Amino acid sequence: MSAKERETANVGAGLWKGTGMWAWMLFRISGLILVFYLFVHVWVISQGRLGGAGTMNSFFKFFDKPFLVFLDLMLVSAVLYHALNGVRIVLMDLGIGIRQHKLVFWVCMVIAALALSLFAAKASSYIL
Amino acid sequence: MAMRTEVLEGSRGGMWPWLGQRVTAVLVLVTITIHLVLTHYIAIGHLSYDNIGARLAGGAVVVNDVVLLVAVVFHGLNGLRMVVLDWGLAGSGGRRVFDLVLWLVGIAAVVYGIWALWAWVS
Amino acid sequence: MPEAKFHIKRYDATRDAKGADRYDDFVVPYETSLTVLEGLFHIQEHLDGALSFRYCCRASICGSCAMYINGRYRLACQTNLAHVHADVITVEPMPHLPLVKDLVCDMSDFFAKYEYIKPWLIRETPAPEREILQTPADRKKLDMPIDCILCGACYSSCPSVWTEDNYIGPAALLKAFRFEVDSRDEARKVRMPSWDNERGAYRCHTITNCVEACPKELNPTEGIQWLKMAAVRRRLFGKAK
Amino acid sequence: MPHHQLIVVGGGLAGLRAAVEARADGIDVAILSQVHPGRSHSGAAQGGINAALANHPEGHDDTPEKHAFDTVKGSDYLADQDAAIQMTSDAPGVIFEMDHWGCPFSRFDDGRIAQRPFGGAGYPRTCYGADKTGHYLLHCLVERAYERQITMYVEVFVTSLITVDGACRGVVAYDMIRGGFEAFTADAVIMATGGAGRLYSNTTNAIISTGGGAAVAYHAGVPVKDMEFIQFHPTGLYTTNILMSEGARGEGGYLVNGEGERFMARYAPKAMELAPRDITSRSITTEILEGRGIGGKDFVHLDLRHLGAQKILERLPGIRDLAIHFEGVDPIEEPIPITPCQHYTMGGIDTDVDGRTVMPGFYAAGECACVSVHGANRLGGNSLLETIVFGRRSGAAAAAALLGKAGGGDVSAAGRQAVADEEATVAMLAARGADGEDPYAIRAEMTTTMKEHFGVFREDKLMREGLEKLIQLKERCARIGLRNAGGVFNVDLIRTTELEGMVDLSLTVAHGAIDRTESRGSHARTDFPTRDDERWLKHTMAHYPPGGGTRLDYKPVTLGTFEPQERKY
Ligand SMILES: Cc1cc2nc3c(=O)[nH]c(=O)nc-3n(C[C@H](O)[C@H](O)[C@H](O)COP(=O)(O)OP(=O)(O)OC[C@H]3O[C@@H](n4cnc5c(N)ncnc54)[C@H](O)[C@@H]3O)c2cc1C
Ligand code: HEM
Ligand code: SF4
Ligand code: F3S
Ligand code: FES
Repeated sequence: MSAKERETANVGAGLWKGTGMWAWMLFRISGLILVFYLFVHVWVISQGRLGGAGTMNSFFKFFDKPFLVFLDLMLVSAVLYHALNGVRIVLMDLGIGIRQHKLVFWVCMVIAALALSLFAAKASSYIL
Repeated sequence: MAMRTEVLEGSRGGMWPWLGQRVTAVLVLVTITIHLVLTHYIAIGHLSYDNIGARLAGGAVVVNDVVLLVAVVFHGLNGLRMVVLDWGLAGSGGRRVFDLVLWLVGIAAVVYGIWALWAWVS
Repeated sequence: MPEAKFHIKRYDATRDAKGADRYDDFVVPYETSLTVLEGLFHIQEHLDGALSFRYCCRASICGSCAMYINGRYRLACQTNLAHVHADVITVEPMPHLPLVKDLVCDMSDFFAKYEYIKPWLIRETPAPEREILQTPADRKKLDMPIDCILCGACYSSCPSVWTEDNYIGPAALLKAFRFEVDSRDEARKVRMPSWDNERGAYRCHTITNCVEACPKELNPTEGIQWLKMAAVRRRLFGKAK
Repeated sequence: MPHHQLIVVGGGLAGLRAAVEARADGIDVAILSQVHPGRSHSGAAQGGINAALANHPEGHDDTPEKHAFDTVKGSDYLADQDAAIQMTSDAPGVIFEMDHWGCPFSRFDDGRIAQRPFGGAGYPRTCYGADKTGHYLLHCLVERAYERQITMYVEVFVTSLITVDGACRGVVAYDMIRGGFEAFTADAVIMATGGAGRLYSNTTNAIISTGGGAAVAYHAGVPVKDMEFIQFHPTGLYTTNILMSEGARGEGGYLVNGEGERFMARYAPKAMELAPRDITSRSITTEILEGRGIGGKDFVHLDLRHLGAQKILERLPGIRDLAIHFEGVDPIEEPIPITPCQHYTMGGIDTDVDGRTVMPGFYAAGECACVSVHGANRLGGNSLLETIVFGRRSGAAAAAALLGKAGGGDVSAAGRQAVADEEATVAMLAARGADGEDPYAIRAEMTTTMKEHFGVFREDKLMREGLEKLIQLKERCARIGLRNAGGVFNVDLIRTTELEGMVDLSLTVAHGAIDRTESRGSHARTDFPTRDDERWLKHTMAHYPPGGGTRLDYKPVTLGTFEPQERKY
């Protein structure tokens, strides 16, 4: 018997209001973006070996536009979000803060925001 | 009541990938912080072939980046595997193949990555 | 007399196509207070006898009447109009479960999974003549999981269940925890395979919808996390509990 | 057509315990239940289960004999003494067994099962799991039933027995998930369908506690016993009648009237709030009738505040939740408005100590049965015990009778016939449809009649008026219309078809009560205020004569150990 054969109600409804639900969705998306980036990143770095200093530097030149710096920041925020939410999850795995997980989430997000603003300040000082 | 328990039997994996994900998560957390601070914070906008070489000359940074590479490849691909499993895309038939492909991709990525880094080290 | 407006999702396989969205509206008069379950009975008795829903204890202990009421998992019997801050009471069956009729979901998979984790005390040593001694501190560890009424709300709310039919789900895992943590249980090897796999505890991504959904305010996540750590303790350090 | 050696109807404590026992003896047993066994009404029991374990510091010299004495005295000497002794001597064993099976009883510091004082008991001997004892016991037995791989047909509603040559050979049931009637044949049947609280509009019982099983047996010719003895629990929530466990008073709760006085001092100066239920319910009702309810209204207060938050949270967390959710009152801060409510049917299918009835192959256990351990008034904590003790005994007796005996032959023809009969009945009801009598109107009138005319205090004239109404309702039952026939999960079908049985049981209560011209236990007559052992130390047996009506006769009470004396607390 497959559960999927019969009618089910309100598919898609559920607890979209729950912090945990959103946190998890964003976590998953950020993780997948990072996996994609990881491969791009390795490929970019390998240009150094493949094409030598010239190719590599032309890549960096290409990246040196404000928009791409902005993309870089987006990347950093994805890492920060994923990392700090990841910290929350590892803490929960260790049995820490399961009942206070929402609080822990927001504390982590504040830390992530602080770290991100450091990077952003640095990046803007560079662009401006 | 119709019982479906036989469908549940014989599932593999479990704790080790799960634990691996946590351990690599912690490793990545440490190494990526170093990596990010060095590249995206201190050196943002000043990246160049030589600049990278200068940092990597330290040796410790090479170790950091290699650990990061290994850990993040495992972590990322295992994460990908979890997502794919959740959406049921790797049903029992394709599972072995899927896992094998991930291992191959992972090993290839690590080897390729280290090979690429060696542009600066050597 | 004050009146309550009900907006109820209907489903009848002999009448509705799959995915059909049929809602019926009813007006229920009441005196001073009204629970959703009382409202459903009023409708069934006086307005539409064909309405189907589960009921039994009407005192929030049997777990029959879990439903999706104004966008929240609730026990119909425990939900008073005063708890629902809305002009219209929208009553729907629990999401993501196969339907039997109207507000009645098919719970057979839910119970099959419950059975799968061997939800009974397992002992190897012969039973003593009197009770098996258990300290109040050890007994306290059971306080949370034994209050589960198997209503299925957590199961219905868990995204890991939505995406994977074979995930055994928060309620069954909570039961596994309830026995693994019991000082009297000795099923170290027998029960563990049922939850220590990727369709068991590790399929839980600590999303915590189950905690939000549980009408008894239990915390399945806590139990599941305990299980994961118990597996690590057993494999890596050889500890039984 | 499914066939099993033994069919147990009802997945409450009694049914589960019977099935688990028979299964251990290697019998092919199936449970049929209207709700998943884990949802049975037993789960609502709160306070605890009695057994002379002598774990309590103040009860170390407690014995099963003393427990038996309390039970018999509590019953106002109407209990069969051999049955009471059987139950109390089995008690410690079955409790330890439940512990071995994992039931999470609360514990004393030394690790032993905790016990608390309960009404009418000379010693604190009520074992408990916080205030959710029934829930824990029930889930424990559900777990055991799964372990023993007992077949469970869940959400099937039994409507009649299949009898062949006077012996019970199975049941016919409406399968709610599949839709439609089905015969389940067997070599023996155990009925364990619980109480009939829903005969009353003010009851603590579950909505499915309609006495269905007892009515099915009664219609099939098995007599029901002592039906006039209806227990009223002193403390049901005022608006919803949901139970506030006796444990609340066991832990030290006070009953307080509108004048702020602990009025129990007037009625049971020694036992105070822990007097037996019949006495406490009457005391509260008297207070209310004499205008000393809270604000002159028809309720009094159960005050727990002096126990303190910690004790309430630890020992009575469920009570607190119920009071908050259903009455909007937090017992830590406010007293709880309560009123006496119908709570327990002492009477039921007449059985011996092994669950046997007059019909071969047909057994009964639990609240639907009357072994006669509760007599005219049940003590708190004794009925959970009854379900497990006599569930176990009937399971064992049925298994012993079945073991080594060849099956009773093929009865599928009788099964098919029984299903056809049932379908014909439903078709007839459905043909009347909305033109027939409204079953819900009849139900509402019946339950209020029972509440008003056969309540805590009874009196000849009042009861005769009530009987008159019931007889009229019974006539209207013959014209009931069913507005929704067939289909899956047809609530209308269930609630309509069970109605006639409910009215018939109400009639047994009414007749038994009118004829019994004495006051005994829960049966309190203002016109006959004293007990009359001379004429009434006997069980009322109600028979359902073919063609309708109610025929009463009487059966002696088994005495022999404890001499009847006046009940004082
Ligand atoms: C609120 C409350 C609190 C209580 N607290 C205590 C206490 O603290 N201590 C104590 O000793 N006693 C207590 N009691 C009494 C005790 O709980 C019951 O007497 C006992 O649980 C009855 O158990 P049972 O197995 O006979 O029936 P139930 O548990 O009522 O089970 C009946 C079963 O029969 C099934 N059934 C019914 N009709 C049909 C049908 N037609 N077809 C198929 N299946 C059917 C139902 O699905 C159910 O599974 C309490 C009772 C109430 C109402
Ligand atoms: C920076 C530190 C990081 C931490 C602390 C961390 C932590 C975690 C944890 C704990 C999980 C497991 C979640 C679960 O089991 O449900 C996880 C999943 C995942 N991680 Fe990371 N991670 C980090 C970095 C990364 C990086 C750099 C990548 C990209 C390569 C990545 C990709 C993923 C993916 C794809 C998943 C699966 C997502 C899911 O199942 O929802 N993570 N991470
Ligand atoms: S954990 Fe809560 S939501 Fe889940 S089945 Fe148990 S009581 Fe229901
Ligand atoms: S919602 Fe599901 S994923 Fe885990 S924490 Fe609860 S079981
Ligand atoms: S009817 Fe039992 S929980 Fe609502």
